[in-house]
Amino acid sequence: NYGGGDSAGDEKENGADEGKAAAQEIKALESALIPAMDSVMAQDTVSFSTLNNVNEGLYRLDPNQEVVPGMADGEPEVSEDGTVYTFKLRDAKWSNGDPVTANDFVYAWQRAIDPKNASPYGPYMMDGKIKGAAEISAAGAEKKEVDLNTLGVKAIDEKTLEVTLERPIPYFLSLMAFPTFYPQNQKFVEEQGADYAKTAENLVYNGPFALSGWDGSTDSSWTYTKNKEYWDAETVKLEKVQWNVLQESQAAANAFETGEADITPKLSSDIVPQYEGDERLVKWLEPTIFWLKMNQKDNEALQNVDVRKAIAQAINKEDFVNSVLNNGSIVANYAVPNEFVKNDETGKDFREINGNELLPYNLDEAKKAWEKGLAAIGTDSVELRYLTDDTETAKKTAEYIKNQLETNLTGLTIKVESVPFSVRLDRENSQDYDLQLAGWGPDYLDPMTFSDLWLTGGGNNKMDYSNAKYDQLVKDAQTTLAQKPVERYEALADAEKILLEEDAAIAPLYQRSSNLLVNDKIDNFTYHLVGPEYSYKWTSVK
Amino acid sequence: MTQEKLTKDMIEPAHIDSSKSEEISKPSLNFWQDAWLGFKKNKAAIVSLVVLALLTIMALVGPHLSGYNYSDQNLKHNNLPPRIPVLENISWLPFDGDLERKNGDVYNAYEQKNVDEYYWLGTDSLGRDIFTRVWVGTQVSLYIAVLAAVIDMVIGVIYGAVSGFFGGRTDNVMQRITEILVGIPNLVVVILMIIVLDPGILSITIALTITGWVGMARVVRAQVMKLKQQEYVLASRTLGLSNGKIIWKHLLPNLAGVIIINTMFTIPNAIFFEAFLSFIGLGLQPPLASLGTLIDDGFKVLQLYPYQMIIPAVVISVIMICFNMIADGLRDALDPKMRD
Amino acid sequence: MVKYLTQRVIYMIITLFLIATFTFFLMKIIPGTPFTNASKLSEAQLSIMINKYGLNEPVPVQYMNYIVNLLKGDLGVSFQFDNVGVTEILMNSIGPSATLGFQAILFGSIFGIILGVISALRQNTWVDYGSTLIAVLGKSIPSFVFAGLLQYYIGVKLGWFPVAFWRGPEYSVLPTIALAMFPLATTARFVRTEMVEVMESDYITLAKAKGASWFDIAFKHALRNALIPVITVLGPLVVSLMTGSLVIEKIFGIPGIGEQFVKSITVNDYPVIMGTTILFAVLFVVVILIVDLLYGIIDPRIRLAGGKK
Amino acid sequence: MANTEKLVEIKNLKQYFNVGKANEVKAVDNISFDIYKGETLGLVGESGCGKSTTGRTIIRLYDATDGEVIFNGENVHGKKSKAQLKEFNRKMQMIFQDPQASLNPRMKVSDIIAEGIDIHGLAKSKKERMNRVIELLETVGLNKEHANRYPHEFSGGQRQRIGIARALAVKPEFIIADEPISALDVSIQAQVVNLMKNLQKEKGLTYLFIAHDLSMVKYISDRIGVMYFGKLVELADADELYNNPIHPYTQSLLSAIPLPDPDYERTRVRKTYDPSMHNYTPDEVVEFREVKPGHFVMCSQAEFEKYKQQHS
Amino acid sequence: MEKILEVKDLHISFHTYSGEVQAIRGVNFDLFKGETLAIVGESGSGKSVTTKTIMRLLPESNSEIKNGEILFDGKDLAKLSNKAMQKIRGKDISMIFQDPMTSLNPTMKIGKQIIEPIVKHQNLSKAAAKDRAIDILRLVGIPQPEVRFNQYPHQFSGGMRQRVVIAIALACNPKVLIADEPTTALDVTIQAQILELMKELQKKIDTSIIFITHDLGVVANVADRVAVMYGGKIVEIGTVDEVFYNPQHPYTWGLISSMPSLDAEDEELYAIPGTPPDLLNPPKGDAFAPRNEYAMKIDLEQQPPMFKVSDTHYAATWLLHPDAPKVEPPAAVKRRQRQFPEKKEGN
Ligand SMILES: Nc1ncnc2c1ncn2[C@@H]1O[C@H](COP(=O)(O)OP(=O)(O)OP(=O)(O)O)[C@@H](O)[C@H]1O
Ligand SMILES: Nc1ncnc2c1ncn2[C@@H]1O[C@H](COP(=O)(O)OP(=O)(O)OP(=O)(O)O)[C@@H](O)[C@H]1O
Ligand SMILES: [Mg+2]
Ligand SMILES: [Mg+2]
Repeated sequence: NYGGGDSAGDEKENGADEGKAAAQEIKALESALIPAMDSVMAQDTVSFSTLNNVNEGLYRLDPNQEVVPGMADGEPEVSEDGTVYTFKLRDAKWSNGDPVTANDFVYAWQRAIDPKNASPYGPYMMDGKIKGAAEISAAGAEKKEVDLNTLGVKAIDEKTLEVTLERPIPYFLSLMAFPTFYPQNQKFVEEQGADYAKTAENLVYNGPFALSGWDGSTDSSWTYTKNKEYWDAETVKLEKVQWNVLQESQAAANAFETGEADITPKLSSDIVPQYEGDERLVKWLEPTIFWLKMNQKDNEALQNVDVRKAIAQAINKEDFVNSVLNNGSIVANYAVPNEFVKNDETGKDFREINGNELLPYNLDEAKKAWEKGLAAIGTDSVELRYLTDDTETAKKTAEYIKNQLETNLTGLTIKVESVPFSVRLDRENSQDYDLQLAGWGPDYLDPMTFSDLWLTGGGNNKMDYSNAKYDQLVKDAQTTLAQKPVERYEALADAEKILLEEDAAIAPLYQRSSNLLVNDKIDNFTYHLVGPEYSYKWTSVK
Repeated sequence: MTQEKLTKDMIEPAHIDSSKSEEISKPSLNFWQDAWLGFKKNKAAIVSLVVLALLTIMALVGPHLSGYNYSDQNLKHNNLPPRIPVLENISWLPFDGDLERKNGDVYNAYEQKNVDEYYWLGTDSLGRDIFTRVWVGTQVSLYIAVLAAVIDMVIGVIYGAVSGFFGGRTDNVMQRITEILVGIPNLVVVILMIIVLDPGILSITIALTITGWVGMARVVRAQVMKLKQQEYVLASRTLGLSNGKIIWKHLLPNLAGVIIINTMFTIPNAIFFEAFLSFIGLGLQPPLASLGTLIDDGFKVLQLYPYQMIIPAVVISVIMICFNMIADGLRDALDPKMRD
Repeated sequence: MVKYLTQRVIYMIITLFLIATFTFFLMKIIPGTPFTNASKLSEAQLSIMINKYGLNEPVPVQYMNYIVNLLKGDLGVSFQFDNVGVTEILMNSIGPSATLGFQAILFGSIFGIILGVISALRQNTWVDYGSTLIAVLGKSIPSFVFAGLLQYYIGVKLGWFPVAFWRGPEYSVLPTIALAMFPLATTARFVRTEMVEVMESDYITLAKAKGASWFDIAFKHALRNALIPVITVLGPLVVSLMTGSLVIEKIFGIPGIGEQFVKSITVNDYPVIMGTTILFAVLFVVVILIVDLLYGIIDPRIRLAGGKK
Repeated sequence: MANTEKLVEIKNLKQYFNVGKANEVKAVDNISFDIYKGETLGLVGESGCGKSTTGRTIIRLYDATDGEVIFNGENVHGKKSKAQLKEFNRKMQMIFQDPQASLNPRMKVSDIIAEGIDIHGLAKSKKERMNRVIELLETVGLNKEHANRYPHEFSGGQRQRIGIARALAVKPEFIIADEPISALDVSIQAQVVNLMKNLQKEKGLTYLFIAHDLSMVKYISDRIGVMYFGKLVELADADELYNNPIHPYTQSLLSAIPLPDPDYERTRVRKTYDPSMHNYTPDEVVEFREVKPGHFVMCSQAEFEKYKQQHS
Repeated sequence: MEKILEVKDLHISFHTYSGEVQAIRGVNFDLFKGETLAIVGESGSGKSVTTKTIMRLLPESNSEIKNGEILFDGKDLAKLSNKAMQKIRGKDISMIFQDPMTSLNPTMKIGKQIIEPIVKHQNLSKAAAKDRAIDILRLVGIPQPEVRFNQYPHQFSGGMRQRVVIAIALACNPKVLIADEPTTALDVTIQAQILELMKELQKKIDTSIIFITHDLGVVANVADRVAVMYGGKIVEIGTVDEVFYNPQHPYTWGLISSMPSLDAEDEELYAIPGTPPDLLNPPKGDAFAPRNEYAMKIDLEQQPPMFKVSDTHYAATWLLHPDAPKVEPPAAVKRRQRQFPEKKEGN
């Protein structure tokens, strides 16, 4: 009844025996269980990350965040209009010895879009992108019969895969690194039937590692063992990665201190200052931005652009990231993250177009705008509800922002409502909030994942923001400019300017930094900015 | 046996007033005077009462003493350890503003941040004065304690008393109801309340009201079932006293001891239940604090800034110890038999 | 006896049924969908998912379906975990929680009893005050504080026991101690109060008159008579400890049911909420029954036939 | 015993506990007797024979399983309005066995005594109430100093007097005294018995005096009933019962009383009673029969004949 | 006759919140082998405290033996260590308590409770102890002792329970048996059985018994000698005949007069007026003086010594002083005294 006892015990002995030879074994911690190992059903970071290490799609991200071939053999052939991709597959095998074929992709993708399976990510990733996907979903919603073969994916032969897109998608290859698009071994899946992906034994792997010792979604420990069948097995150094779940950051740090873990999960910001200046603290900037959404629905004050500007400019973000968060997060005066995407053509970061000062902290401006705004709506006091999560950081942020806004903008009262995540989502959907602290992380490597949030009536708008100019610019980027990278970026940058400088639709606060502890004996620890979080393919023990 | 002589006056009959011998030589006092006299004999209880009174006074005036407001943030001064004038020079006292790093280095946080002000009990991560916040928190926690006690005493006692007194089917139904109340997960109920109610004292009150009293009801019920067979209860019945009055006049006073002691078990639960409610957003509005939430927050940075948890923990412990001592004293004092 | 038990079981079933019913409907009122990335999903996809989990039916119909399945012993399939039956989740996660809770209760009550007995025998001495202090602190300081301190000082600084995980008995030492503080404090307080009273009763004097040693008197004669109130309070406590303590499980990385349950509520994983609630409720009514049966074993005067009155 | 007016008639009274269950107890099993105005009827019998239950059923603390109790011509257990019930509660009172247990330890003596006064609104003002309390205290031989104290501050005898004062407070006609002296020290028993006797003389009270100590009962009672296992087995004038006990159980009871006389004790022979000695056949009717005028015995027809012969 | 126990000038106090309660204020008596000494007296007069002191069962926390010796077997029990006392309790001296309902541990089987002292003091094996326990149960008249052995106290009637308590007390054939109101809670028929049983057993093992009661009827039945206690002192001691037929102390007079006699006279019972002395502030003179209608001035001033009435009969009242005036005892006493000379001759 004590999980994972044997494997851990074994490992200790091995480690002791081999001693100097630098056993290629590490112990790592996760912050949560693995809910799903069926790539079609996965929807959370732990599952995605695990899938990424034990399986492989057409492409994968490398330590430099570049898209490199995985199952695909080099670059695909792309049709003139950019909507048909033809991939050649390399000779690769599943861990049971079966070859990886084009059909494995077709099978997996069809499963992902099949309404019967109700994959949580399939339609999200495919609708509007892969040809036929949206139609299948729509039919499924109405409980009509669907023909999965209408999905734009075909196996031309054993090793050739043809994908037809709805429209040209500049970032399409990076999508192919996403686990929803991984292949599945049809024969194996069908053999397993309902048991598929239930435990490590009910899975086959085509990635750098194979999963072992995982008894299912309630198991809190598991192991990656090197996959001998992996096409690039030479590159893979690690023999074993032993995983355990430990959610509390302080506990994880404690386990790290005693050597029970070589890698911790991302640490909460309270813990980070303990390791200030410690080499073992690995820090990077995530492409995740936190902002205040200002709901204009039925709210006279927030409909006023000056009021919104006042709010956006009245918060001292510098102090906030340095003193409150104190974990390497940076001030965000923008709506598309820094160090996120580069223009393929120019090699320049998207942020270089607009810079970092779109809607900065400016107390004078804020006060002026506030006066103006209040005058316009003819009142001298405003009360706003501030909706936020019930996490530690969210609450501390709320306290800070409430204090800033109330001190800096006379007559403003903020009522903080911190609620559980699902309640917040619900209230967002029903637009039952005034201000809301929300964050957004990308699913693929393109500014569009941030820009299309604010389209009129967009699924994620949920604050009644609407600007025709903005909509037009984003639409252009999606369609006419799809194959003109430079102009496309410029259009999106212009849209961002409208969003922030002109309309102050949202008040960006900070771009989050990730921090975790990595034992200094570990080389090439690899994290990613989108999709799965970590890759151990290149990691090794010094 | 040597016998001395008895003189004449020695053998005169003594005058005895037989009515006098019926008297008891104690002065006559009313119930409360009696109770107070009994209570006063209990030194621990008196000391606790004084301490608790001081804490209550501090809870009221404390927030105005340091010159800082409980919600004022000063990020430049955040996470400062305690520093108190004069005491800072006594090296073994932890009031010199020194902090220890993980690697064992000791540094003075005030010097490092160039702060001249004194924060007697330090500051938190938003640079708020902990001295002020602790007393504000004490206010809230004392309120919670009193509230929990009242709920326990009102609902729990009445429910338990009625269930135990009437027995039979009434009891059966009432016991099932409490079982169901306990069986429905608290969290589900509380989350539902978040939707209906605004967070704050009222929500806390209601949340506590829903299940806070079940333990007390059980204890009281058991006790009432024992007491209701007592002859003094029967005696009142033969006089025609109504059931309600029997419970009120006869049973409740005799339950005082159990009630008081059991309340002491409820109070800490309530104080941390409030912290839990605050955590999921049904409790206090953020800049407000309670000792429970202060401990919760302090716990997060225990290794870095231990004082942020230790200070409220000490206050809450002192309060609880005082409550328990007073409760023990009160129980004895309210029991006429224990007074002499 | 048989009649009594039958009657009790019938009541238990009614109670369980009502708990399940209330919880079901209350749970349905909680806002939000069980789909964690709902904000990213299109209408079409949402309705596909809603159909799959049968959430499109009116709530009373869902309820009927649930109850029918429940009677068949089917607790449904989790929403947050792919393709995992609720029964499986419960079976896997109750183990560590129950082991831990059991150890904590055992440890807590044994030490609580010892502490309580000693302070009752040494009434109003420093031993007594000391144990009262421990008891009050044990109740006033939340278990996560003990957990954090134990993990840091015993686990990290002294290295006596592993700081976290669940791999063998030595891993359960620290969480057990942290969790045991509460039952320890409770037991100590109750045992003391009762023992003081019991020690004044005639049969203790008689035992003394027989020449029994203080140890025999305390543990053979007095203790059993002092246990009734203790088990009354420990009963429900057993359930809450066995069914997991969220924070302790979190801090020590124990794959227990407490964390599972809280998570399932926050993400609206209806089948898991219901399954766990029913499991807790069953444990609860069973423990109450066991406590009642224990009364009869501890004190033979309390006989079952009249048990209800 | 001058008066022959019946105050209480008990007819075929039955009080069973746990009816229909395995542990059914026939605590009182079909007993009938009358109590006359102004008399003291003693009720004796071994512990657990149902004396208290009889008393408590008469005063409606229990609902009778069967039979009736008629008080002043009205059925006690019949349906009653609130006012009627109150009136009944006023007229019939009870003194309890254990003076410690029958006084609420948290109430002052004045409040204990005044409880009945309050319930029945017998005092119009605070002052009148207090005067009544003092008067009652004096009636039972205590003084007003005692009003402000708690029960535990009294000796056993004094406590029992408080119990009596409480019963007297509502000016009852009939008092059931359930072993009022058993818990008391001998020297105090005398105080209480004297007090009860005096009160009876002064106020014309009627008593049902329950005890298991025959010597005190004989001293205070006009007539005595003997109970055995829920049944009344003999009822007669006190002297008559003492001098001519007929039922073998009564004889055994009497023979067991130790007297404060060493000589007598050295020679006393105890008789034992074994219920099987009657050898009743199943078809024999065992009922209460008047063997001598006013002397009733539970017996069969055959025994009746025999007793009649022996005792006339 | 052989003295088995000598109590000399015993003073015992309790320390309470209100002050020092001088519960025993100079008690002297001897106990002879094979005799039954009855102690009578009012509630609170110190009967139980005296005997509990012999067993050293007073609460250690607040009681104090201020003075005195309790000689048993050449040892002074008042000064023995607790460990040493444990060896004597239950073996040489054992005790029966008043209330059979509460004296037995309700959660322990009868058998175990009887075996306990046997195993402890006689070093018998469990099996042998069990045989012995069943023998004793049979001896005290419990039917089917083998079955009863495994039952709990609540399955026994009051009378049977008291027999069990007696069985426990007799388990190790004690030299001294102290019975503190062993029959007060029982009704007369059962009381009679118990008394007979005790007398029978005493004959068999020649135990000395101290029998506490306030029922003079019981005293008359069981006692060889009687000690009358009042206010923490023995005020009269003598053979049963001397105390019953020729009482000397006014308190004894009061006791005797307050008993109703069965040959009914419809006069008011005699009741001793007043309340017992406050032992917190014991009176300077005779503790009984305030309630004594025969009290003289000296009674209020000075405590009377023990006056000798006969070799076996002593009483502590100034009335026995040669200088004291002769007083008329109450009628009931006079009646008894009338019988006394004959008795003397009879003996
Ligand atoms: N509430 C009750 N439930 C069940 N049985 C009861 C109840 N009250 C009394 N009895 C039983 O009824 C019988 C008669 O009891 P009762 O108290 O009337 O006896 P008693 O003659 O007054 O005895 P005592 O002299 O000991 O007071 C006893 O066997 C008793 O156990
Ligand atoms: N533990 C104690 N603490 C304080 N006072 C005590 C204690 N035990 C006995 N006393 C006091 O000592 C005195 C003698 O008590 P004791 O029990 O010997 O009386 P008793 O003669 O046995 O009376 P009863 O006939 O009621 O048993 C009483 O005044 C009593 O209050
Ligand atoms: Mg009775
Ligand atoms: Mg005594």
